[in-house]
Amino acid sequence: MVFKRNQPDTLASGKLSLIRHATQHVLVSEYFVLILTIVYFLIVWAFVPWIGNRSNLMNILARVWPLLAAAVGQTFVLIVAGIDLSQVAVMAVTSVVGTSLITESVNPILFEGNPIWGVLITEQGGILAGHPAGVPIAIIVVLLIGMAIGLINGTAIAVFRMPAFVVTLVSMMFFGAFAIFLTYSENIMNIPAGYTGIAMERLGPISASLLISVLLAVVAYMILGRSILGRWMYAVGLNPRTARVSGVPTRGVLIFVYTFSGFCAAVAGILMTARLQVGRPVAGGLDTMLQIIGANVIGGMSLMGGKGKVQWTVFGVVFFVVLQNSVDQMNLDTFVVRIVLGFAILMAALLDVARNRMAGSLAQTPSPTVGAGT
Amino acid sequence: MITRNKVYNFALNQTTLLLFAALFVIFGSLAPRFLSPSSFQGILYASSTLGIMAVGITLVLLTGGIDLSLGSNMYLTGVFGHLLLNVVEVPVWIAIPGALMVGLAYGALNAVLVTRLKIVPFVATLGTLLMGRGLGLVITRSISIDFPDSLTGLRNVAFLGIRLPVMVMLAVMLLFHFVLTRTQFGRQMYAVGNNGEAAAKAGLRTTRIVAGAYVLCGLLASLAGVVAMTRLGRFNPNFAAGDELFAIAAAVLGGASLFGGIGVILPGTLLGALMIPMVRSGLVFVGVDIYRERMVMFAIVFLAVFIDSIRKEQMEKRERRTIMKVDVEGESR
Amino acid sequence: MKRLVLGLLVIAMVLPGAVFAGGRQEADDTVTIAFLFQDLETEFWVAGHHAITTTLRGLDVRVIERNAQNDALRQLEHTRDVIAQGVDGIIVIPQDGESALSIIAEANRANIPVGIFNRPPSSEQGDALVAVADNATIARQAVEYMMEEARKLGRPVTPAIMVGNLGDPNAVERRRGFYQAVEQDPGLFTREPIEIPTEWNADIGQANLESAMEANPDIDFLFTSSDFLFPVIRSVLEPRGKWKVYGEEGHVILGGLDGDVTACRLIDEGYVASTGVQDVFYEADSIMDAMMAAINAGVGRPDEWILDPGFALTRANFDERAMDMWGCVLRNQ
Amino acid sequence: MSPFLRFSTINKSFGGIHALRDVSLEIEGGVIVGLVGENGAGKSTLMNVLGGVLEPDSGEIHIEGTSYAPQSPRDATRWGVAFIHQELNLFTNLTVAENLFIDGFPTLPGLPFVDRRRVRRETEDALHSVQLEIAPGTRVETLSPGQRQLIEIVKALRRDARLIVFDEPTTSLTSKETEKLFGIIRGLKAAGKTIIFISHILNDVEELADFIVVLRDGQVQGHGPIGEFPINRMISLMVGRDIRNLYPERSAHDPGPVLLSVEKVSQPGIVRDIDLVVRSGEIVGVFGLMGSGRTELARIIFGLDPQRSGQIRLKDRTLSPGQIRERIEAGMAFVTEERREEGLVMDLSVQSNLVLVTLRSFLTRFGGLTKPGLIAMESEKIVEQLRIKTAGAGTTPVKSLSGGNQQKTVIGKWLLSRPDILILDEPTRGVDVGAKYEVHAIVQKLAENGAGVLMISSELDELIGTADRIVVMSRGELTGEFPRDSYEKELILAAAFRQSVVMSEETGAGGAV
Repeated sequence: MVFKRNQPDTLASGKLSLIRHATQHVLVSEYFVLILTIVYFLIVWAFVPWIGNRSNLMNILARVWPLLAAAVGQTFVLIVAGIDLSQVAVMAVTSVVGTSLITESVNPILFEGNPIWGVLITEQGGILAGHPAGVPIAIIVVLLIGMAIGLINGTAIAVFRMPAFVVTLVSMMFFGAFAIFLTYSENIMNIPAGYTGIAMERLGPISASLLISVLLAVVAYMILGRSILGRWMYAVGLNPRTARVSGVPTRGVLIFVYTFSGFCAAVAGILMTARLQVGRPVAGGLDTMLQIIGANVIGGMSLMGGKGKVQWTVFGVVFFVVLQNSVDQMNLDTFVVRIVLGFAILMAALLDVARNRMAGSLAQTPSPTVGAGT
Repeated sequence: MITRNKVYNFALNQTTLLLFAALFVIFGSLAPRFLSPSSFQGILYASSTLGIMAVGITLVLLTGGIDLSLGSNMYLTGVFGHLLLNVVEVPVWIAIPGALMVGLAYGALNAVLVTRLKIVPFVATLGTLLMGRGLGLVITRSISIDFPDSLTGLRNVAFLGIRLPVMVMLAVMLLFHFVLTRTQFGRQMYAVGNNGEAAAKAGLRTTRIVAGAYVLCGLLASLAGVVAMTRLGRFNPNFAAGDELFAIAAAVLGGASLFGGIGVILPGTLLGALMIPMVRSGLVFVGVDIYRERMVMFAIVFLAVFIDSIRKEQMEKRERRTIMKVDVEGESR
Repeated sequence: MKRLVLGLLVIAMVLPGAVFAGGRQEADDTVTIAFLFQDLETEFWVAGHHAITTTLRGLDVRVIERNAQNDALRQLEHTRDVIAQGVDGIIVIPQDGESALSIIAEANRANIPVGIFNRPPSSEQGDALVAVADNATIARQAVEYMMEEARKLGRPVTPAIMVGNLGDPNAVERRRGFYQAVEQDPGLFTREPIEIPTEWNADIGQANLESAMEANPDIDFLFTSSDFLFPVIRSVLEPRGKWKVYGEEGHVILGGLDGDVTACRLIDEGYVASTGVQDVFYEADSIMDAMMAAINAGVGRPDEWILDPGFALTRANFDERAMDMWGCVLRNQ
Repeated sequence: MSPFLRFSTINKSFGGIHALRDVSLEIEGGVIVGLVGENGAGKSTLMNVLGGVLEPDSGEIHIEGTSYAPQSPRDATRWGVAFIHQELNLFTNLTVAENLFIDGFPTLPGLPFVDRRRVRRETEDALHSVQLEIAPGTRVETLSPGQRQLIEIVKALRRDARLIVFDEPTTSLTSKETEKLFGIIRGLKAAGKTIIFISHILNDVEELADFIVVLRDGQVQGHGPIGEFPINRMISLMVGRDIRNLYPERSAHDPGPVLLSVEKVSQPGIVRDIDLVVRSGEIVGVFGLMGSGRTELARIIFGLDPQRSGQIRLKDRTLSPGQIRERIEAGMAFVTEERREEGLVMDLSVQSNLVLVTLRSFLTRFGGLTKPGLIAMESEKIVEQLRIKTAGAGTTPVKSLSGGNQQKTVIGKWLLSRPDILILDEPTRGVDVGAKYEVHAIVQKLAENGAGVLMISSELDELIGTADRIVVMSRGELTGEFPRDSYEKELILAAAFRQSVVMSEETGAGGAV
């Protein structure tokens, strides 16, 4: 494919156009963020040798899973041109409820008189403590709560057509305060191994968190790429009116997407709590929310809806965690992290703008397709 | 003759005002002192910073964009104010304009990212949010900064019982109410927000208008930062983190739409800005238990947004033109 | 447009490289100690950080610092990072008691001595050097002195407490300490203490204090969970003519915790009755000595609790004990 | 005396498609020029070049002898060239006065504030000049299309435009408004303005224009005084082939059982007491002028809009109001008027659009997973069947297709669901002549296979050429029904206007539209 340019026909320019052509193909390809991450990691490795050792790689992976679980839910919401700021609050509520159900012992002085005393917790610890199927039941309850909060958001947005930004912002604040209210800000200790084991690396980096998170990503990929629901989501994201006329249950799709986002946040809450081995009513706050959305944006998600894939989000999350880990390893000020992350987000956005423009011009040539769905 | 329809119309247009009044009465009945004029002045004082931010956000929302970087802008303004006042030791009347320049530059950066480099506003301002806060923290080594009495003394300057921060807010709201309703730039902003393509076809300088919105929003955020410096006297590292979310909520409560073209400073944005501080103050007056206070507040905010969206839907239904009505007006059958 | 993008791509590649070059650390054989702290939000933490780093530098030890910015999980990652880097010892100001236990477990597993500073682990599990003061007892001591002054007035006083962010264990502990003191002599007070939420945010603290003073103008016994709010308290009391030195008409009995520079000055000037203080220097020195002893002796899992009872610097004992308070030490520099 | 406006060898092409080929034209000052041509003939491209929206690849334009090369709509306005676009450039959230002055408000002396008194006064005068008695403060969103059109005209006049281009002005006007528009245009001509009047309602062009220019495939096929261009000559030049075979031959046959029955359907303010029946194999045409409620009726039948009373049954299954999914499952399909807003998802590929409605039929056994292979095969079949010209059905986004191919994609989308009842609203708007024929051929084949068709159109000739029966709507009510053998244009139009039939002498054969 020759670029019609009015440049002299010397050999050098031939090579030059080859390089430019190659970089353009890289820019346009879907795996750009992954390539950037790998190249970036190699550069850092040259300067900071211990970043490559086993335990650091394990740390990086361990940080990916909770963030990925939540980010996948956010991807679905972004595809239908929505946004879900309440995921952090879902993590907090589920962390508190999940652990209080199964905690083996609790300091009564701290817990007496708070709202869950006698409801979820008694003198002997959580009401499910010691129960053979205690942990699985707790996990199911946690997932249901996540979905319930997602359902509330979805209904407000789909049925009453309230703006997604404000609805999920207010539910973030409300449920965030609710989590603290449940235990009057006390953390919950003594969580049985069955629950904390989820984050335990057993053979090599493999841990239940890894499996759960990857499974969630695969399910999301199948839904988005292969199922009716996925196609409906793209259609609702790009043109809700045409979708409605074509018989797509637009309200149903929206409600599903926000419920799924709540579900993913609950999964992320479980993975985080397991890793920290403590039930905390404050799970990350605004920073974690910015990370989830930042990872999606770096992955290539457009806020306009209708554009995006699960694998892009995976690449975005990996890039995000590698970046954060590398800056930590360099013992740089953590304030620098914010500047670098902000810069990375702007770079990703600029490349996205360039990609669309180039993809437009490259559309005639059979390059890998970019943009919406299959 | 007040017909049922007229009352219904009024209610439909002024839901925020009615909700505001209802809450005021409820809190008043539970804690009579809440109805005193000085308590209302306290609410105005508490919402002076949020009000100025809400005006800036309303401008950006009008053009169909969004600005997440207000909190970092305010913090950075405080940091440069600190450098000018405490390090370079410049007098207050130089430090304040100097600090405002920072906000202006911040808004200009947002404007370039959105209008020149065509980045989606949410993403552009998310990037500057992080970079702005990071820069501020690097300068202060994330240690909280104090402002001299020469600056904080301004807060007690009062005129006819209205304190300076409140005066600044009301002045900003009046000024921009006029800008939006009485100047060409203002009306063109509504046009760009309503239909960007048509605005370009009609020969309006759309990029300049949108850029103007972001620059003004940056300047107003910076002014809110200066007001906060005088009010609080001290900024710790996470000062105003997340406040932009409240400013957006305030603008939406005031009737602004996230899709552009709709939104009024008075009474809309003013009422929206007073809503949250009023509820917060009411809950303190009533003495709601400390753990329930935040939940009750956000439940009320959710209710307010819910009522506002019902209002918008009803208005839309009434606006939809009918075939038969035209006939009644039109030629005889 | 393409040239712009390619240029940006080059920058995106080169920048990380350049930044890292600056940050490269040579690994050598001197003793390396990692100091993980959760944030420098208030001057108290700065002082803690200052105390630790000066003692460490005194012992010609290489220090790696990590600020987890209030993220417990992040702090756990930092622990694993520094263990991966093979440090000789770890000093931590944990986000809360529970995550301290997780950090101790990690260090014990890697057989690296770990010191917990300022926030006690919530149980005895694992081996660690713990130099810590109990927020509740310190708060109780400060409030007890306030009550002494109240008794001198010969009339019941109206108590109020400015509560910190309920998600922060320190705030919750200090609130418990306040109630422990107040419950000892209920007769001294006209009513149940008025709770004023601040969420560690000066803006919200000021607004709610303003509402509280409006709702009950007779508040004359006010405890703040952190001294960083004193500038806000002044901004609310001063216009109400209640910012008065001890003995003057309208004086409000004030007390706080942390013991920062402002608190030292306000006690000296007579505005504030007392402030609860941790003897940060004592804590830093004692934990350092124990840590270095463990490293030199090759003890992988030292286990010792160093209790700092802390004390209340009051108007009464100001002359003798002022120099034990880090706030006053900094004030003199 | 050099002509007022001269185009010399204007060329413009978009990626291989020649929109304008060597267009040369001279237009006198102070006359009304009728510019006619099928969609895709190059009319809008020529006007966009004139208006500074597009830059010609080659060739020049001269106004009164001086070279004119506008870079933006602002330049065009400055040169006195004004446009009244079909989709009007008004801001619904602003008032009439604000829309008039949006690009340049008069200000109070020395103050940045708008001189509101002067704006109100000048707006009142301007509205008066077009006999539009509404307050300057009314918001545009409450106005009818006709009223909005008059405001666009006033906007152009206010900038003392010398050349005014009307783009399809009468399609959304009631008859009364059309008469008023003609009066105003004649007034403009008398005031020495030059008018370019673009329309595909040839009767309007015939009644109004002094000169005619016919465009086809980007070339000027003919131009000259109105006298030399009776309607049928215009058509043959426009269409480039005999008008007789404009629509496929409609073989008469007796329709089958009733498929769709609409009984006493009403919705206050929209439609009242509609009774309508569509039989298998029958094409029922619905004719009505703008604002007659025909599109609203279609949306109510399909469940997009609410229905207060009455009953709609499809093959004796009663359909509950507002349930779209239920109607699709029962076998109803709806090709809407707004192709871009409600017909297609522009950024998705042709294939994704085609299968959007019938996704459920592509399921694998387990879960909601679709079979990509089957989807590709089915959509390829439809692309061949309807001869949709596209580079790769799976890859190219629909927005890169021509109007005709896009419309075929929308119809293809619904064909996959094998509908019993197909409702079409303005099926051939914005479609070139060749594709128009093919669209009608597809629809007729569908009818022959036993489906019932309800076709809504504002072009009476199209309905006469294709429908078995025509019902007429006016002001939300059915006002007439005409079987195929007794199509009388005047009677149908009268029913549409709901006026007594006045056989005006001068209109002769052609009915006054």
